[in-house]
Amino acid sequence: MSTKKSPLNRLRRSLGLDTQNEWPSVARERLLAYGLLAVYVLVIWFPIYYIFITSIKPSSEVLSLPITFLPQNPTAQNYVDIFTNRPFDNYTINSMIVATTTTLICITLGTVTGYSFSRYDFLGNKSLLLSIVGARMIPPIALIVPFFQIMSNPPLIGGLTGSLYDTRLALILTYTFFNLPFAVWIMKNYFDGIPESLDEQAQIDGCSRWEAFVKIILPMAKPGIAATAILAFIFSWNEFVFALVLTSSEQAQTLPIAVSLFVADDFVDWAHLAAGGMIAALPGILFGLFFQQYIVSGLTQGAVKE
Amino acid sequence: MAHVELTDLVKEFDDVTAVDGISLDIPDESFTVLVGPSGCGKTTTLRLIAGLERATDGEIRIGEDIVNDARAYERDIAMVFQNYALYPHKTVRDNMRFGLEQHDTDEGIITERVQETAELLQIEELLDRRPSELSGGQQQRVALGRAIVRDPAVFLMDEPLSNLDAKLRVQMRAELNKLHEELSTTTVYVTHDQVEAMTLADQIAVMDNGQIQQVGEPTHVYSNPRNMFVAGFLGSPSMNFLEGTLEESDAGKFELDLGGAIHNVPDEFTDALEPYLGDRVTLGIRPENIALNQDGVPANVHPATVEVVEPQGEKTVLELELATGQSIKAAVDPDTTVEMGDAVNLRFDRDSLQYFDPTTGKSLTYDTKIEQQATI
Amino acid sequence: MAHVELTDLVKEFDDVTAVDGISLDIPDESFTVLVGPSGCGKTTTLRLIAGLERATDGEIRIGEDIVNDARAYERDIAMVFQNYALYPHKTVRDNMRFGLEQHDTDEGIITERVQETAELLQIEELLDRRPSELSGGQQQRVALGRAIVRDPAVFLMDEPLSNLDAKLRVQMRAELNKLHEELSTTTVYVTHDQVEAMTLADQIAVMDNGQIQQVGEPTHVYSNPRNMFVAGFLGSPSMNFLEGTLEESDAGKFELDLGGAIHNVPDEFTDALEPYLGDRVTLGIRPENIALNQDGVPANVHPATVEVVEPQGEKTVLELELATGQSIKAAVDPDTTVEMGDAVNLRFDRDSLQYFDPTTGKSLTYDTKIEQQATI
Amino acid sequence: SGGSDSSTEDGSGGDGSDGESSDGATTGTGSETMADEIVFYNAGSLEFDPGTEANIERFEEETGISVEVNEVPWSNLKTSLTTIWRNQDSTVDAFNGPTWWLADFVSSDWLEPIGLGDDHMSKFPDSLNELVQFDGQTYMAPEFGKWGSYLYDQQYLNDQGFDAPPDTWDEVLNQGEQLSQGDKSGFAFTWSGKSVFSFKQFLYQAGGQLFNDSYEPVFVEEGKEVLDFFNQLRERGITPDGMSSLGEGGIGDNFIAGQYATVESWTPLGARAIDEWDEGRIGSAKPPKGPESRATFQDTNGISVSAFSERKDAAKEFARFMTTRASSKNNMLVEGNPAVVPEVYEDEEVQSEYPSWLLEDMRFNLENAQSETYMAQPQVDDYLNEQLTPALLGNKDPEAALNDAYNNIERLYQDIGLL
Amino acid sequence: MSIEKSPLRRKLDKLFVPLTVGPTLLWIAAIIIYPTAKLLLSSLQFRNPVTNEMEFVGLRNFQRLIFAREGGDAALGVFSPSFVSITTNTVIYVGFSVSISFLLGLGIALLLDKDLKGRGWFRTAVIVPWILPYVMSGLMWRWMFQSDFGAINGALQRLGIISGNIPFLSDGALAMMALIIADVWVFTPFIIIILLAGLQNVPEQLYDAAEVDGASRWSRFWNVTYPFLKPSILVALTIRIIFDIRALDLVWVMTQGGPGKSTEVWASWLYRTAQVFNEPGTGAALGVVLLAVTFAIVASLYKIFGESPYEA
Ligand SMILES: Nc1ncnc2c1ncn2[C@@H]1O[C@H](COP(=O)(O)OP(=O)(O)OP(=O)(O)O)[C@@H](O)[C@H]1O
Ligand SMILES: Nc1ncnc2c1ncn2[C@@H]1O[C@H](COP(=O)(O)OP(=O)(O)OP(=O)(O)O)[C@@H](O)[C@H]1O
Ligand SMILES: [Mg+2]
Ligand SMILES: [Mg+2]
Repeated sequence: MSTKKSPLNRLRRSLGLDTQNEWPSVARERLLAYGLLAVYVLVIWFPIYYIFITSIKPSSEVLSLPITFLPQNPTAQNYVDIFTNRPFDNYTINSMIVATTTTLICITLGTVTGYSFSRYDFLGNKSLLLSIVGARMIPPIALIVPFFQIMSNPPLIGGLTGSLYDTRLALILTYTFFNLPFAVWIMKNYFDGIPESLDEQAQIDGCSRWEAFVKIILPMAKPGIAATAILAFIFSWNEFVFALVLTSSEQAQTLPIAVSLFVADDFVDWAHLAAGGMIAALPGILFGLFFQQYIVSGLTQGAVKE
Repeated sequence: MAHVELTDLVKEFDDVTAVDGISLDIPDESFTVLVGPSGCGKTTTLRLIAGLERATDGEIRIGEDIVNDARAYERDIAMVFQNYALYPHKTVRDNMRFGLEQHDTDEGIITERVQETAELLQIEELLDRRPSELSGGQQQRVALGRAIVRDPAVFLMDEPLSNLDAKLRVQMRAELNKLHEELSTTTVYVTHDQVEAMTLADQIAVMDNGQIQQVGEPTHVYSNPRNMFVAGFLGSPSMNFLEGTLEESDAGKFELDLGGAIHNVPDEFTDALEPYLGDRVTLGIRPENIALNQDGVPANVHPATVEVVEPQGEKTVLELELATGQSIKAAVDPDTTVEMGDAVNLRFDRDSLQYFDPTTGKSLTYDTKIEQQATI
Repeated sequence: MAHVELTDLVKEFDDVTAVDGISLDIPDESFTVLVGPSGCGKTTTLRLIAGLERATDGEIRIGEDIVNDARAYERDIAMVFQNYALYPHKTVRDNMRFGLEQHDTDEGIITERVQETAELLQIEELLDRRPSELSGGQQQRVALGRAIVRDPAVFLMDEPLSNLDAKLRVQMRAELNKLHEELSTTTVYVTHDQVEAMTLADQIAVMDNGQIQQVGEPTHVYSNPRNMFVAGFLGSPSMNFLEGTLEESDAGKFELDLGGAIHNVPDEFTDALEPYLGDRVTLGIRPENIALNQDGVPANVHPATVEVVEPQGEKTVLELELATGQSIKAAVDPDTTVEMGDAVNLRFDRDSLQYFDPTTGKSLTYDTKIEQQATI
Repeated sequence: SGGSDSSTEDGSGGDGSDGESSDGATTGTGSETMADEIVFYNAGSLEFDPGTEANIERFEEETGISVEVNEVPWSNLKTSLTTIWRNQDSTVDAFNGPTWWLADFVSSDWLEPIGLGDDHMSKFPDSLNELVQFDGQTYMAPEFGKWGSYLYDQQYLNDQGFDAPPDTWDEVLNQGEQLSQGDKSGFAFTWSGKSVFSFKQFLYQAGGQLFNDSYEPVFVEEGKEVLDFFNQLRERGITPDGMSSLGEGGIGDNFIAGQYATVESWTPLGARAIDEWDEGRIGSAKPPKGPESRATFQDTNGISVSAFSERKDAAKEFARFMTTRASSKNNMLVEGNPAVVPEVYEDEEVQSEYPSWLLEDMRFNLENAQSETYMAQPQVDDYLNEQLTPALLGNKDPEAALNDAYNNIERLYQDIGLL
Repeated sequence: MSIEKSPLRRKLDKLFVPLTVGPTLLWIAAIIIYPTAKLLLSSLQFRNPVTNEMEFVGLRNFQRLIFAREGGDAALGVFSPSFVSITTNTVIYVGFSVSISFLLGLGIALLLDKDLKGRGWFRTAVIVPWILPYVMSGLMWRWMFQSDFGAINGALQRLGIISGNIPFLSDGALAMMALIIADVWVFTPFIIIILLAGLQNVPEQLYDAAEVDGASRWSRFWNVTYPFLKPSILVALTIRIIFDIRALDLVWVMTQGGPGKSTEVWASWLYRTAQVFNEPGTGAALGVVLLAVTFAIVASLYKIFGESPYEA
């Protein structure tokens, strides 16, 4: 029995290879899962790989046949070009500010509102939720013109700010509007899965609704918040059409616009587009990694599992 | 510390009336135990007091105030939930600390109290685990610890020891007793354990069907049930009921014709039972008040046959068949050497006899017995 | 129906050894009860038998097969979980149906069995509710129903009656008993209720700290504990232990010097205790084996003072202080009229005396008693 | 080409060597009342418009008016402008776009007549002037040409025994068959979702037209001939599989990669091929002669001024400046876009930069290009595209396709009250 | 002493619902009312390009959009041919993309829910396609599907599967397939994320109960995982479908609805009509139709997946 506690066993156990304490089928499945995931990741990363090698090929190699899957003359020139010729730093900052602010607003409002919808029966609860989500069902493309109008001549704050056209604020307001309903809805569904008895215990422990929410329920909702945050972030990060009509210069234009500028009417500059694309992708990937931590920590703490 | 008063309290769920107009006075510093069959509304009553459910009707008073509208967190109570409701993402320690932190307790005091309580409950070593890594009994002790670590106005405990083994349970019961003696916090306690109810309670309230059947000191209620429900509910094995027709013997004594056997009613009950002459009346006698009198001595002795012998350690329970065909249980000394099929004589302890109206279930002799006890 | 055999079974969690090498033979058709203090590994043992945990070491045999590698759904067992684990999204009826459906039972049979079981457990009216609308005890009965509705090779029940009131519990216990008599399904049952253990078990296994301390027939184990742990664990209030030095009297009799009082050791134990002459030895005596002998009769009588009187309904527990200053509990008839402060004489029933080695806890007289019982 | 290029051009432009009297004359008079900044919407990144970029620099230097260039992705510029103008917003002062957007914008009252007199406009060919004028007002100043040109792989043609590219439709078919061997295709078009543009120039070559003067669609008869010609190209394997390709990014790149013998392509592919290929490999040609003519489709980028602009004077001055002969020449030198002013082709600098045969063909295209302006141009083009693509890919009977397009367009015009 | 009487805390607590729901409602209401009204109004108007006037036309926009005109293509019945073909395209596009990505996403989510070392890395790796700007992804796929220099033809040739080039984006059916592949590639991570979060809500003990009940893996999935996953499936499918019905970026960047109209979907059609054709009325009418369709789909999804496991 003492051998069970040997360092070797500990190691095996921590690697998930401990077939002694665990079902052989589970271990087999784990191997299979590794295999499947590896294949899946390879497949979905192939396009990213291809765009990456395109970005480090000189233009002449990009357009020569037969095509190469390993760059023959790797170069960083494309990257140098896009930073010297194009304000990619501005675009990146714009994207980060717009997406982060939108995300923060959405998860803040989305969580509190979602929680109320999950826990309390207030007047017209269900139909209210339905209309919030319904607001989001209007196809945004159909709202382009009125949105432009609102942003260039904001009805409530217009006197203070003047036109919001070509500002990051316009994008933030718009994106928040588009994301908030989903944030509310996702969080409502998530809170539905957390037993109400924990709210009750928190009240018994002396928590007001606010405190119970902030101190007990919120920490358990981390995975849901992370999912919502990612959703809001990605939406704002990727949005193209509204960014197109609500902004016009590098003071507010975001990365999707920047990338699409490599496409001329009759010409696509693939090499530089690929480099620009990689740059546009990078902060997003980093952000994903960052929030990924939250999902993982939410999971490993077994947060919500009873 | 506070006095709790429930008046005509009602709680209806969609189509169930869980609490159906109960009035109960829970004196300051008292230890009140709620007992009753499964589903009778005990938990709901606690939840109403806690402020987790809103009363459909009636009034709840804690101390001076009507608290119907106060939310749970405003009521300064601590509660042990039947299903524990531990915070799954917090360690045992943090589960216990949380309530104190909420009440702005000093860090030093928190640490000290948590440590003390953990020792009391024998869970010191578990303090850094999460609930999912605990056994059922350990979880229950954490739930208990989370309540008693605090110093609230009222403790509400819903079967807090149900998942503990007998030994630990006795210890915990003793600790709760001690705790209550020290702090004298008003406590409402739900249990289905007779012994817990008897030993802990200042007063016991027996519930059935959302209503309170009887309230009083535990031994008093045990010995003087107001009706057959209470009589049958308390005690294990429960009271034997034998139905018969009340008749007057030639000697002017009352007797119960059990259909094949005659039971003599003690004289002191003659007045109380007089109106029921000729009617059906139920005799109640607890198993432990039945003695095996194999030597065959005087009155109220009933011959019976042993059907089942069930040794339970500290006692042995016999299932017997009376000559009338009725079945009856007796609890006897574990040394008693009887076997299945043995013919025995049963003697009913005459001080422990109870008589009931079989249709309403009401005790016919309650008042007489109370009077008697008062005069002694 | 199947015979279950555990051999040197070990289960380790990250840093806890929950089951530490137990070997247990559970005969076909037997009703084996596991008891032991909270956290001793009972649930884990059941989960190992069920196939919900994989054994770290050792062997599990069900019927002819070594099932270590078989998953729960391959083992044909039914289990009642300590925390119910009802499917919250299914009605009570569907919760009960589910296991049968999984075993491709005929629709007609399913309906019938569910109905029967629900009646047995008195939950017919709840069949269409969801678990969240049930009281704790109702949920527990559903959990029980979900298991007994099936006809598996083995039943595993983890404190299935812990949330029921005494009366219902007695009924349910009787039903389980009847069920077992009818079906004779091998059953492993965890309980912390003495009476349940005693009345249901063919054999009882007492666990502590992940290990089995003693296995045997319940009354046998109760009367002949192998060690102080078992002796102290079974019985409520638990056995009194009095430590003293074993000496030989002038008359050649053995006696235990309790430090101020002398206890005479019955002659039949002389052989067994001989090696311990001069050593510390612990005397064990159960509270119910202590009689109040106020009239003052012969040997092994110890004067004591009543400290606490605790009426528990069917009996009254006294806490007494011996002349030696040691504290001791006695369970006496509820009629006994003693009061705090009363001086009484205690008589220990000589047939019920036990002697232990206070350091190892081992019973010194176990073998002697077994021999004696065999010769009778 | 970089800054030094444009600055030398600046010098020569300032010399007034092209002798345009209006150039530079208005600058002085307007400058007091004129705004010192304008917002200019450019389709796509200026990086791919070095000619325009160089001219803007010159403009800023010479007038002191700064130009805030907002770059809008090409395929979405029209969306941006439409949104802005539908809200009557003054954000945009001027933009740069193709002539074929004009009809819509003008009919929506979104454009300001730029008021450039004959002085300025007369240097452009009449056909071009017609495109930018409505009711006698000029709404756009032509900046540079983007029409199709015909390029071929001289070396490959020689190898195959041809010393000249096909000159007529028949030759395209006959030579094409021989030129299509192995990986090579004999002939390829730029057809990325714009089959209508290719269609139009062949329609003109066949002597047809989309509309007559009373807005009636009249393309069906000649259209059939065009489609018949295309079909033969496809069936004989002369064009690559899946004729609708990926625009210049596909056709041009493939051409340079040696996939095609001859292409019809948007400029400036010629300039690119000169850079990338060995001396003398690239050849150019006039459009093949159809039943009627050698027309190509007139697509010109120009500069317009927003009707909602609050800085119209400066914007108009910008439009004027960007379309002077000097600017036109500069654009051609810097970027290789065909100039829209015929005289530029005679300029020495231009002639020294580009081979004379290329210049000759470009000029020929400028002068023989045809176009039409018509109402609801995007819808009409969409109706045509919708039908032409399947017909071109061989998925729909050409006649049925043309008739469907005809019916749809006719109904559209009925709906909006033109018919 | 027993009853706490901090008035502020009490007041704040009473205001919990208004304070938590209010800002969101206000935000949404403030910004939605005008555009919605405008949308509805526009759908009843028609801008005549000749007179440049907005005319009130009642429901004619809808009629023109959906129904065939007199003398239209009889084979297609009463519906307008373009409406039918674009609707078909949309159904194919959304149907295939959503179902493929859902099944794939569910599978990957279940794999990632396992207790694997390094699953954090896998999670990130799997999410990345979704993080790239759609425009860039669309262009990337266009580049991948390019018939001569595209990686896909290149790779297939390298592997000897094909000899010539497949003109992916020039053939109607292939272009639709390419779009679907790109769409699945981009949006599967979204499904994965939502379902992964949802899997956290499945109480572990129920798996135990089901195993003991003899439930096979499949049955455990349906009886335990699925009911608890339903709210997440609802979210995932709803958002996914709503997004896809109106998906514009990928389509616009990759094919612009072409070749011909073979990849034209509602979203690109709406964009084209409203923004390119400058026909706000028809665009708005299409928007309203889309809204109605979306509502119908969401309502039916709600019917199927809307019940939370704890609800009565
Ligand atoms: N998943 C787990 N991870 C770590 N430790 C565990 C886990 N499950 C149980 N344990 C520990 O293993 C020991 C045995 O637990 P088990 O649940 O078997 O106890 P038990 O005898 O059923 O107790 P109880 O009567 O309180 O239910 C306990 O100390 C418990 O804390
Ligand atoms: N949320 C609810 N919705 C509907 N019925 C409910 C709800 N909660 C409880 N009930 C019903 O109300 C009655 C009283 O329930 P309660 O939980 O108070 O019983 P209890 O006395 O605590 O029983 P137990 O001893 O079994 O825990 C029961 O019949 C129960 O089924
Ligand atoms: Mg309860
Ligand atoms: Mg347990």
